[in-house]
Amino acid sequence: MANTTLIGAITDALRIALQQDERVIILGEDVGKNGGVFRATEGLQEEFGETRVMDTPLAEAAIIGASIGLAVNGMIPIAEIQFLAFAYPAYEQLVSHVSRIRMRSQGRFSAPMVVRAPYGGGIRAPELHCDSPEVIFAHVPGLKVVVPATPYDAKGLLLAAIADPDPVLFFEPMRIYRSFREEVPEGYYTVPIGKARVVQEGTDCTVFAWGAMVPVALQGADLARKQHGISVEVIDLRSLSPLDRDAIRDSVMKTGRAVVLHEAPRHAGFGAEIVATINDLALDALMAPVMRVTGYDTPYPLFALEDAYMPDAARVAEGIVQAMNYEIGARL
Amino acid sequence: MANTTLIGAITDALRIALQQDERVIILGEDVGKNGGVFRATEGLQEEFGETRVMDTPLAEAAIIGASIGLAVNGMIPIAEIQFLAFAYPAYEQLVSHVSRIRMRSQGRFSAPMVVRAPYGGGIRAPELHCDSPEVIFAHVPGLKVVVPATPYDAKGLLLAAIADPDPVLFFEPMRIYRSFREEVPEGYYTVPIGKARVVQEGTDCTVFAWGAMVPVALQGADLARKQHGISVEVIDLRSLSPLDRDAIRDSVMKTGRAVVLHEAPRHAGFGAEIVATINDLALDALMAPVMRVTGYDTPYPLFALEDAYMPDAARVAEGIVQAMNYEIGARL
Amino acid sequence: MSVDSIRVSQKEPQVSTDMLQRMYELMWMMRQLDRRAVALQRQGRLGTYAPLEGQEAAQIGSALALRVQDFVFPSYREHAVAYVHGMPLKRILLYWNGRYDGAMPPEGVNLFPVSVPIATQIPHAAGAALAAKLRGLDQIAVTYFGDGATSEGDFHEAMNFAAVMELPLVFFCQNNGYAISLPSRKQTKVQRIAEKATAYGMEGVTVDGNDVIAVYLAMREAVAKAASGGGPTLIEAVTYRMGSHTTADDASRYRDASEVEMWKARDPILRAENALRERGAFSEEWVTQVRKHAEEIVTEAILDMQSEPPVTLDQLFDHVYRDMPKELAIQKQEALSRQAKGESVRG
Amino acid sequence: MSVDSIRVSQKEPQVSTDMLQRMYELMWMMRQLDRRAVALQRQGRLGTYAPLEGQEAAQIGSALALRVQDFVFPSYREHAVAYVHGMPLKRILLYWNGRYDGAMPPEGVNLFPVSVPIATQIPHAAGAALAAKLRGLDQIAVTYFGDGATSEGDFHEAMNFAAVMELPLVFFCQNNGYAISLPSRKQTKVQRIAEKATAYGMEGVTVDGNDVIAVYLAMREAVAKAASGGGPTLIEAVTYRMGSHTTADDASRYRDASEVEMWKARDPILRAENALRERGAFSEEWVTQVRKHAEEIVTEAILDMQSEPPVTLDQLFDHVYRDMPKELAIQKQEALSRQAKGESVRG
Ligand SMILES: Cc1ncc(C[n+]2csc(CCOP(=O)(O)OP(=O)(O)O)c2C)c(N)n1
Ligand SMILES: Cc1ncc(C[n+]2csc(CCOP(=O)(O)OP(=O)(O)O)c2C)c(N)n1
Ligand SMILES: [Mg+2]
Ligand SMILES: [Mg+2]
Repeated sequence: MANTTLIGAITDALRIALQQDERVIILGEDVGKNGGVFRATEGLQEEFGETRVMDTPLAEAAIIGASIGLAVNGMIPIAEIQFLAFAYPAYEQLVSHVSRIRMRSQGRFSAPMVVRAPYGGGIRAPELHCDSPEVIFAHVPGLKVVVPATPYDAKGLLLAAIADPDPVLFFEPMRIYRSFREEVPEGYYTVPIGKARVVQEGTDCTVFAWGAMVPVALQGADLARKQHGISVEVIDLRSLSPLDRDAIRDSVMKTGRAVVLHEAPRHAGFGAEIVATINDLALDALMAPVMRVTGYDTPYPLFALEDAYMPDAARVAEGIVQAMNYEIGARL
Repeated sequence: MANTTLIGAITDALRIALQQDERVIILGEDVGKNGGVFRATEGLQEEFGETRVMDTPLAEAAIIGASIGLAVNGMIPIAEIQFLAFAYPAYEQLVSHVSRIRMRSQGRFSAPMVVRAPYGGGIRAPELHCDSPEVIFAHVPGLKVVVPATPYDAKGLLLAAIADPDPVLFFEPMRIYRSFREEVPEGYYTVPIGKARVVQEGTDCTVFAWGAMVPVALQGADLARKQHGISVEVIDLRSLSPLDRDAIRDSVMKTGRAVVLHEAPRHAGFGAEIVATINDLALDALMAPVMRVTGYDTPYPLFALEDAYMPDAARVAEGIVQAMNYEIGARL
Repeated sequence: MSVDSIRVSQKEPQVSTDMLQRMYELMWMMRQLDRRAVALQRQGRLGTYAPLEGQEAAQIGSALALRVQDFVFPSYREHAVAYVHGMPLKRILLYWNGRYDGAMPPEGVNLFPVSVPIATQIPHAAGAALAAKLRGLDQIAVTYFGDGATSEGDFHEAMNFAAVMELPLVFFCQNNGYAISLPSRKQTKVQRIAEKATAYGMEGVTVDGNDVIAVYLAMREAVAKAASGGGPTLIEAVTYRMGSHTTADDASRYRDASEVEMWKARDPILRAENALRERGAFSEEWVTQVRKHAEEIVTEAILDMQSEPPVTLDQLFDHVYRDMPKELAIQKQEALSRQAKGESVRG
Repeated sequence: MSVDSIRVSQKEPQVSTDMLQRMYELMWMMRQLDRRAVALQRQGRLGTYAPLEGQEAAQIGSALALRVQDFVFPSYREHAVAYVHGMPLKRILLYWNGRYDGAMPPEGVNLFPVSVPIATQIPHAAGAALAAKLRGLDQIAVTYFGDGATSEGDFHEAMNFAAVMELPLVFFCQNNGYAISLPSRKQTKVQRIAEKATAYGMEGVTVDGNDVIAVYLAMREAVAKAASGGGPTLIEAVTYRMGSHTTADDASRYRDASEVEMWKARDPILRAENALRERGAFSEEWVTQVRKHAEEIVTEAILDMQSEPPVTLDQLFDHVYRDMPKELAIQKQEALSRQAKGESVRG
């Protein structure tokens, strides 16, 4: 066991993957000597050489496009996009090719690859470094979208992503890269992709979150308990595609109330899919509308405004209380 | 009044806009001599000259990126993207710039522009011509997303989009470009952006649709009425951002049941936002889960499979019947 | 750099008569296929189709210079390249009938499926070439694209990657003068697409794309260079698309008949015929035989294509992921039961 | 094309001593601002900041050659360009403190907000130049970007647009040797970024970016050419970033101290000082005065920045659209009532 941060666990997973499988290579901007702008690949080029850990020119579409070629020709590329908001120029390659090559070729070709990208707000980063566009990737069939919220999960999910026969987008919540440490097993292990995690059990209301919003969910749950005696279940979805619909159903069937929490704008955000999943599978149990505690329907602002924009514990607690106080039929 | 198709109405609107305002220009691939691959700009270059209707090189990011520069420097560009699936390379420009320039500059600059793009399936088109990625645009604050379903609306909404002070994405359902005609007023008129349209009133269940799915919704409603005597309300949303949440609430408060219909894959599709809106505003009235009748969670297939993929009237009727037959509490 | 010189093959008699005859046969066969495909589309028996007539020399000359292990990343018009590299004609036709079999080369044929979004296949080739280099394979990658594709960002990014990483890669541009309706002079200000290589520190070569021997030799050289660690080359084959962009297009809207006539005189098949005649290797008997053979093969492919069994829903659901997610399995079940209820799947 | 020649300003005494003094003053002032900004960031009084030290000549020399009506599309490091073109220092600092005032030039200043995603501003400049051309304005567009930006598709697409449409546009590349940690030789295989112009049929010019006069003259020429219908130019100013990429970066991880030392000797301010000395226009009095003045202005800007009132929620909600959609108005109300309940907005 090692006591490590989320980003430390990522470096650990990358090292293990590079050691285990010659086909694995890392490519991206500044991943080599510089070890990545967050140091996720720190020391790896030195250890494995320039042909395993490659700095590329500044061109995201080519990084992803080349990764497809690498993957279909026998390699397992782990591409780093420096910040998720800089993946937009690669969206075409992800949607039109990465996600489709297996289906288009009916299994003749496939693109087992991982795209890692730090994302999300809350660290006073410069403009356009903080977007949370998970939903635009989760919507795309053929891709898997994974977001770890703990060091343990970060390592296990990343190793699972690298072993996955299909392309996995691995979004790293940079706000919690180093915000806490936890014991993580040495050596190889995986956490299955597509299974949610019950972070905390509760009976009155469920909060669904992922990534950097998981700690916020816990704080909000704590507030609600302390101030109002509400017993809150917190679920970390871990994977937005595939989505663990059973876990969502089971929890809401039990609690009857739910809050969805994310940083992205509300309108057509991933929260809507969770609401729709509850609608599909647990409507009868629902005693109040699912509350969406999210970013506002504005661009992620410059950082002087980010505290106002980002959902925090108070807003989570507010959502929980609203769900609890809701009177069925009151609006009819 | 002129009896015209949806695409005819678009050409009509473009001509009027070019006549009325010198700042309006059309740019895109093959929009000039060729009149666009669907002939939406037929005859316009001849009439207005090469400086008003401009063929560009084959580069979507530059078409949209240049449109921003045109707009902030005094023009009103109407950019055509040949098929919406080819807008992916321009996604970066749309999200990072088009949508944000007003906010980033706190109103000092703005980008009044229109992006027109045919989209959707059902016409045996080649691969990757048929995607329906509305949701990835509707999610972006600062953009408006409009989809006409009739010639009357196509003209009125497009003229409203051109007059709008903010960027409007105008998605044209190519399957119904020429599938029917309707009387459309000559001359200038607008249809307000952000207002849904009740296509057909009903009391038992509401079907929400847009674009080429509106006629399918009507057919499905018809089947449900004929086979089961169900009275179906059909609502054409017309605009996905802003969304007419009041219209959604009002209808579901009345009918108590709903079906959402779209071509895109279900997972995290725009249908989820409609379900979430009903959850937000009309949960108490809901007597059954909202049924999502959508494309499957697969890439839009090659056309030999498109009939199997595309929602049709039978599936709509099936969704309506499921909503009607649902017994509240049965799953508890 | 030989950017400004259009190579003339006659000076270099490095191609055997057998090879030239094979080139002729292939060109003839692909032209038959092409014309039949256009006709099939008109009859509603094929979907929208992108004809290659006029570009046979560029495609066949270049594809013949490849080794079987080389990895080809085509655009959507390279039916002749696909065939020469090992893709059955039937499958090529199936693709244009909206069937996945057409995007799936037989095992051992290193041919990526058609790329419809312009220029997007070019970075794939860079990746495949990088894999070949990293793995130490005796393999190069080749990507095909049009003049229009050179305006896209993906072309640029991949050219730069390949040059700076010195990848075993050939960029093969068929400059057929148009991107749908846009003539090359409105696409780019340079006279020759090959000049674009300069921006990347790459070698650029312009070749007469209607001269099958010239194309073959230029490609052979670029392949050898790439295979021996000499890095990438951009080859521009100057040619002309005789037909419309696709069967959904009407080229007469934007091209003068006189221009088309001029290019008819430069017909690649006629040019090969003349070369064979010069070598005394062209006879009426032989050509009758060639035509008959082509006719047979093409007809057989069309019949095969038409007798293909209907598609099944498996193709829609089974290869989205290797292991089908639960929700998708549920959707497949729903689709199957809908189908059982009477909805049919078009084949 | 003067691609391979680094222009040497000494041969062309076309700049008055007054102008040279002004250049010196501006360079000095911006260096003060830059150093103070780095210090402020260290003290936690400014967000992540991108220093320009070393690039003063490239920025100020080029910006001084612009006319007030010309439209500038910068990247994120062009603080000196912004200032010369009319952006108050206070606002430049406010941007790096996460404040929208910093992305909003005063009325009449044609300066687009900072573009953080690399190369994305380049197509904007093409559009603005096209607008100027269509409207018949006596205006050109100028876009600034780095060596790294030339690898992005957006650079390519915009270069091609500008060349083929013959737009009044100057592409100004500050080649400072690095894109964060990536040295130029791994970014591109060409020796000179200006060579890339060839691919577009555009003129490319390389200039010594640490020679303020050389930069000014090259830019003046390109501006005049663009303004008179001569089309676009790519200018490469060869320079060096003395500091780290941003305050979040540590350049010593990837750059040798010896390299930095070498460039110290080419310091643009020192070079201007020498040029002034040669003309006998540099005195200790004068320079003391210059320094004092710079100090005052910069200090005032910092104080102004610090005494700016807190941001309000209006800035978050009021300019997403011109007319606020109903749902957003509801969200604004919610946010206001949350704020009233005690949550504060960071300023
Ligand atoms: C990204 C993208 N934009 C637009 C299109 C529509 N389109 C299909 S072919 C074509 C022209 C391509 O021209 P060129 O690259 O010269 O190839 P050619 O058709 O001449 O072989 C266009 C614009 C597309 N398929 N992909
Ligand atoms: C599209 C995109 N990808 C990556 C980044 C992260 N990033 C910021 S600056 C930079 C390097 C830019 O180098 P260059 O263009 O040479 O400009 P310089 O910083 O040297 O002025 C990178 C990779 C970004 N901002 N945008
Ligand atoms: Mg072409
Ligand atoms: Mg640089």
